[in-house]
Amino acid sequence: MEVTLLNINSLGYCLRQSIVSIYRNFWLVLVTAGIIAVSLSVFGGLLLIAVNTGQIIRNVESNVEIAIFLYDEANAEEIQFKLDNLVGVRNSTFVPKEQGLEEFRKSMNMAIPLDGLSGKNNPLPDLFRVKAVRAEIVPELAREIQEFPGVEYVEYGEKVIDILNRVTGWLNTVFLVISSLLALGAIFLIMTTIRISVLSRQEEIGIMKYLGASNSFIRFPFILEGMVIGWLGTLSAALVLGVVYYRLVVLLKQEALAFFVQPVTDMEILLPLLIGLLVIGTLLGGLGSMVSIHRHLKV
Amino acid sequence: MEVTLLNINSLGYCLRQSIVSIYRNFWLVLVTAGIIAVSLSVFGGLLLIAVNTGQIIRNVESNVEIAIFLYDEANAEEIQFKLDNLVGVRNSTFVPKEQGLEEFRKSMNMAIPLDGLSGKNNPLPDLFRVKAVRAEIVPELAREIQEFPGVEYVEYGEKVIDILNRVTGWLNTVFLVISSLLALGAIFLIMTTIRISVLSRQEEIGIMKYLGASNSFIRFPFILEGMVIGWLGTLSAALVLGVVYYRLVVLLKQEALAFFVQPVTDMEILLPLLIGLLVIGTLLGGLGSMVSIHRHLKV
Amino acid sequence: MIEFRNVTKSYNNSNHPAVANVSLRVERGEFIFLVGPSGAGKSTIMKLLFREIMPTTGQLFFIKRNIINFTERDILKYRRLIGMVFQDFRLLKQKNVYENVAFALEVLGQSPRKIRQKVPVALEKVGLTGKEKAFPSELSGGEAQRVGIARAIVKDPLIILADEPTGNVDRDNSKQIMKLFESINENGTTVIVATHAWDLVDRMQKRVIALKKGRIIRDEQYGGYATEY
Amino acid sequence: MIEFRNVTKSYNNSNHPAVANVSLRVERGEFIFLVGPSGAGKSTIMKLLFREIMPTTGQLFFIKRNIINFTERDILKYRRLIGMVFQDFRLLKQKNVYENVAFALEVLGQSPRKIRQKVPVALEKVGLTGKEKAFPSELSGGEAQRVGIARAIVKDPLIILADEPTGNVDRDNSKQIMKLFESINENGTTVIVATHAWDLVDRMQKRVIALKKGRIIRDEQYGGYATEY
Ligand SMILES: Nc1ncnc2c1ncn2[C@@H]1O[C@H](COP(=O)(O)OP(=O)(O)OP(=O)(O)O)[C@@H](O)[C@H]1O
Ligand SMILES: Nc1ncnc2c1ncn2[C@@H]1O[C@H](COP(=O)(O)OP(=O)(O)OP(=O)(O)O)[C@@H](O)[C@H]1O
Ligand SMILES: [Mg+2]
Ligand SMILES: [Mg+2]
Repeated sequence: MEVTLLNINSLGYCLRQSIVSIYRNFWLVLVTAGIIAVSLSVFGGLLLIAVNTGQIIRNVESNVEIAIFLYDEANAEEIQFKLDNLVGVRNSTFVPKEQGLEEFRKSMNMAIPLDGLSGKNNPLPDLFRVKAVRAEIVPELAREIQEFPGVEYVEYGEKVIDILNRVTGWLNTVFLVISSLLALGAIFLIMTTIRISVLSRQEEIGIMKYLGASNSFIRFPFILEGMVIGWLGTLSAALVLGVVYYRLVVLLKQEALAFFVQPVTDMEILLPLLIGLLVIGTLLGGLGSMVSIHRHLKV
Repeated sequence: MEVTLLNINSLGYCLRQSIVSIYRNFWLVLVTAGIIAVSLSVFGGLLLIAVNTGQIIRNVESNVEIAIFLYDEANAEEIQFKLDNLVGVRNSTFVPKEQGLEEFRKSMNMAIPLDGLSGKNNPLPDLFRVKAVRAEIVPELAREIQEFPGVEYVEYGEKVIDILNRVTGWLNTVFLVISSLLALGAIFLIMTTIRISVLSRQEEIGIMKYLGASNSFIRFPFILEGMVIGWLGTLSAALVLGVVYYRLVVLLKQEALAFFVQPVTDMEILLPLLIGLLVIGTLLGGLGSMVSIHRHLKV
Repeated sequence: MIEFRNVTKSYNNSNHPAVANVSLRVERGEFIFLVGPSGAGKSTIMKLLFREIMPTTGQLFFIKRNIINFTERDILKYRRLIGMVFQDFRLLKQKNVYENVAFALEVLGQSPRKIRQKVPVALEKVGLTGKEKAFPSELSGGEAQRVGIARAIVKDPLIILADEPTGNVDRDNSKQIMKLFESINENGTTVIVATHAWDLVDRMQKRVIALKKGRIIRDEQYGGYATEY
Repeated sequence: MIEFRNVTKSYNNSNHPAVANVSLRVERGEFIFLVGPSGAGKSTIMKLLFREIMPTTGQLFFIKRNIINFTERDILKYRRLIGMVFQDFRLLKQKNVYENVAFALEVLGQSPRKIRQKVPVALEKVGLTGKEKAFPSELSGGEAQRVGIARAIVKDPLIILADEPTGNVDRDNSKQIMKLFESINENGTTVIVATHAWDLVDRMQKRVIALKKGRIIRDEQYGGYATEY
């Protein structure tokens, strides 16, 4: 009497069984999916915040300017050309000394008479304002430009750049720590939930073993079930996140704030996030089930 | 044969029973406490972030300055006196026109000769720099100072203040939304966990009812157990948060950033947070148990 | 003391009733055997009496009061008067033998001193001295059944309802358990036993109520398991 | 086919062994009754045979192979040869009667067509036709027990181990079940039944092994429940 441990009949049976099981354990399935949904919503929400914070910082960074003060005898056009061809420069503007004086006057107060300083008496130099593509390269860029002939002095918000870089680094660390903790927490939660749900069927698993069921035969429906649960949970999480995020985006767009805080709406960034969540959820459900029933599979 | 539904013997029994039950269900107790710990850690972590963000913003806000430009003939001392007695002013500094020129020269570039503008030729006015206790009152303050005799013009970072106020409002909303969601999620998780743990004893509860046990008699050990579990979970959460936060504080203190991002270490703020968490956790555990067994208590 | 009036019980997903139009009077102090083939409705009658389930139609009285209208509080008080032996034992898995038996007294709010006195006596009566510390999962079938019996008798109930109390117990133990019920009955307790132990039923010559497909087909004052009319 | 060599089984929290130094040979095609008082060790011997538990000391052979050294895969294959009736039924709560019986065949990887043929036959043999859709919680004690029996016989096992298969079943049903085992035995299946049904043991005159406190006190080729030497 030769017996195989798993054949095509068994596979069909397992598949049917998963469906019946989800149907009969409806409530438990719902709760488990709910817990996964909550965990992943929080986690996904954090990711969205991180993505947006990154965007804001990049926004601020890209507004950092390098001011290039020229000698009176400098060739502005040549420098302009050189700047335009310099890697890392986003754009550059020439500010003649007259404009500089005007800006100064404005910044002080219109009512103050500076007429005596116009024309020949203007003590200010011509200058270029340059924006870099990223904040990190500003110091490097400044050093290079300093070497250009005709450039007297290069200045940039050293302090601001410094602070920005530190803040970015700090935020990255914080986000990494928080999201690792959250991820660990979510995994722990999901595993525990599945484990408890398996625990409630411990007896059943035992009986199956007594009837000669192999581990894969017992495991398979559980894993399928876990994957469906994980997938359901993630889908709900994605839905919740999507709706909340969409509302926030609309809200922000209406606010004058929109310019300052531009929410990421790029599908190129958001779609992988969504798909990633779905994959993670499904895997978590499946793997969670697998690990959880492992301890109950001893003969 | 008169029977009372709950007497002193029963109370003693319930108390003993809770302890025995925690001991025998060690694993389940641990998992439940763990889930509460994770939920509350995340929630508490968010609160800490909120508290600190608030502090940073207040920090930035308190550095917003009002510049007060004076007429040449103004009485600086009188204005100084008035400013010192104005509600909402944190401090004020007098900047004579010579110092203003010096600062301007520095901000442009030392190398630029502005010698011709010193003394009588100085086109700049004297001015006061005033810091407010809170950013919101700056516009109000500016309007008041404008009315002082001898004040030609008052200026402040209208844009910065505006942005700060908006950011603060926005962050408050975001934090409110996230923490409400998190709180809901945490409550859901804890309730579910306790419910599942009760579910696994559904049979036992049924048998107790068959033996004539009253609802309070059955409920009491569960609620006590739930409270202990909630309390254990919260304590762990507090411990984890405490250690992580302490490490972060130490790290930040070492960094030069410390000035920019000063973590809140005030026990007056942190202690109520901790106690609040403990109370919430204990109540959650107890109430969670109560609600969860409710559905199993039908005769 | 107990009266069934045209009681019918149909379970939801079943086409014919488990108990059909049963009328029955039980006086205080009676000893009754409930017999009949598997699925005849013996356990259903026990559950109706215990108010674990409600009749679909009909009335059910306990000392002139209709059990059906009992409030939750009434039910609890009523159950405390009854010592029930369940066919599927229903021991508290988390409690050991001693605690399971003691629980019946804790529920009544009896003092720890009284409990410490009574429990060992009950365990002795069913022959389980020495098994106090064992948990239900560590008992043999017959031992578990006897814990259920000890739990029912320990509280000196007004009525004992025993559903198949000797199904997992050997011949000698069965005889002893029946003797135990008999002596408790002699002290005034009403005893109703559902059983397949035909030899004991035959030997004891008590009132026998025979069921078949939910109907009473025989009710003899001094009968056997399968007495012919 | 089966041999116990000085098998002793002591449970952890028990001072005397449940099975003590038992030696025993069972040939292919035998029909054996295991009798003895409650707690004598009958179920323990069944569990040892089924390799649900391991002996504390001693050897246990199945067709010359030592069961104790079985790998997990061996155990599964071994169990598929055995039809076990558990004293506590062990039905799958989440499956209905039909599915519970079918499960024994699903495990063997039999085709849906074959399963649809065999399950109704087995249910008919134990008298449960019409109860296919009921879940274990909706069965009477005897019905649940018979589902367990149907599950054991449906797969045409090499050995049937039945622990107290008639404890909750009435007299007629008990006789019928024993007849069922007898006819299966006549087709070559080895049958071992632990039971308290003394009348059936007496009537059938098969090999009887009597246990007391874990020791074999009698092993007769054609014996009764309590034959004196
Ligand atoms: N919860 C339920 N849901 C549906 N049907 C049920 C339920 N409980 C019992 N039944 C059915 O009602 C009938 C009577 O059951 P009952 O348990 O009263 O029989 P019994 O006389 O105690 O039998 P046994 O001797 O086997 O214990 C049986 O056919 C059974 O299948
Ligand atoms: N898991 C266990 N842990 C500890 N002791 C156990 C365990 N299982 C059984 N025992 C003890 O071992 C002894 C023999 O038990 P076993 O179940 O073999 O008896 P049995 O002959 O089947 O009795 P019954 O006729 O009542 O079913 C009993 O005293 C029992 O209490
Ligand atoms: Mg019954
Ligand atoms: Mg046994």
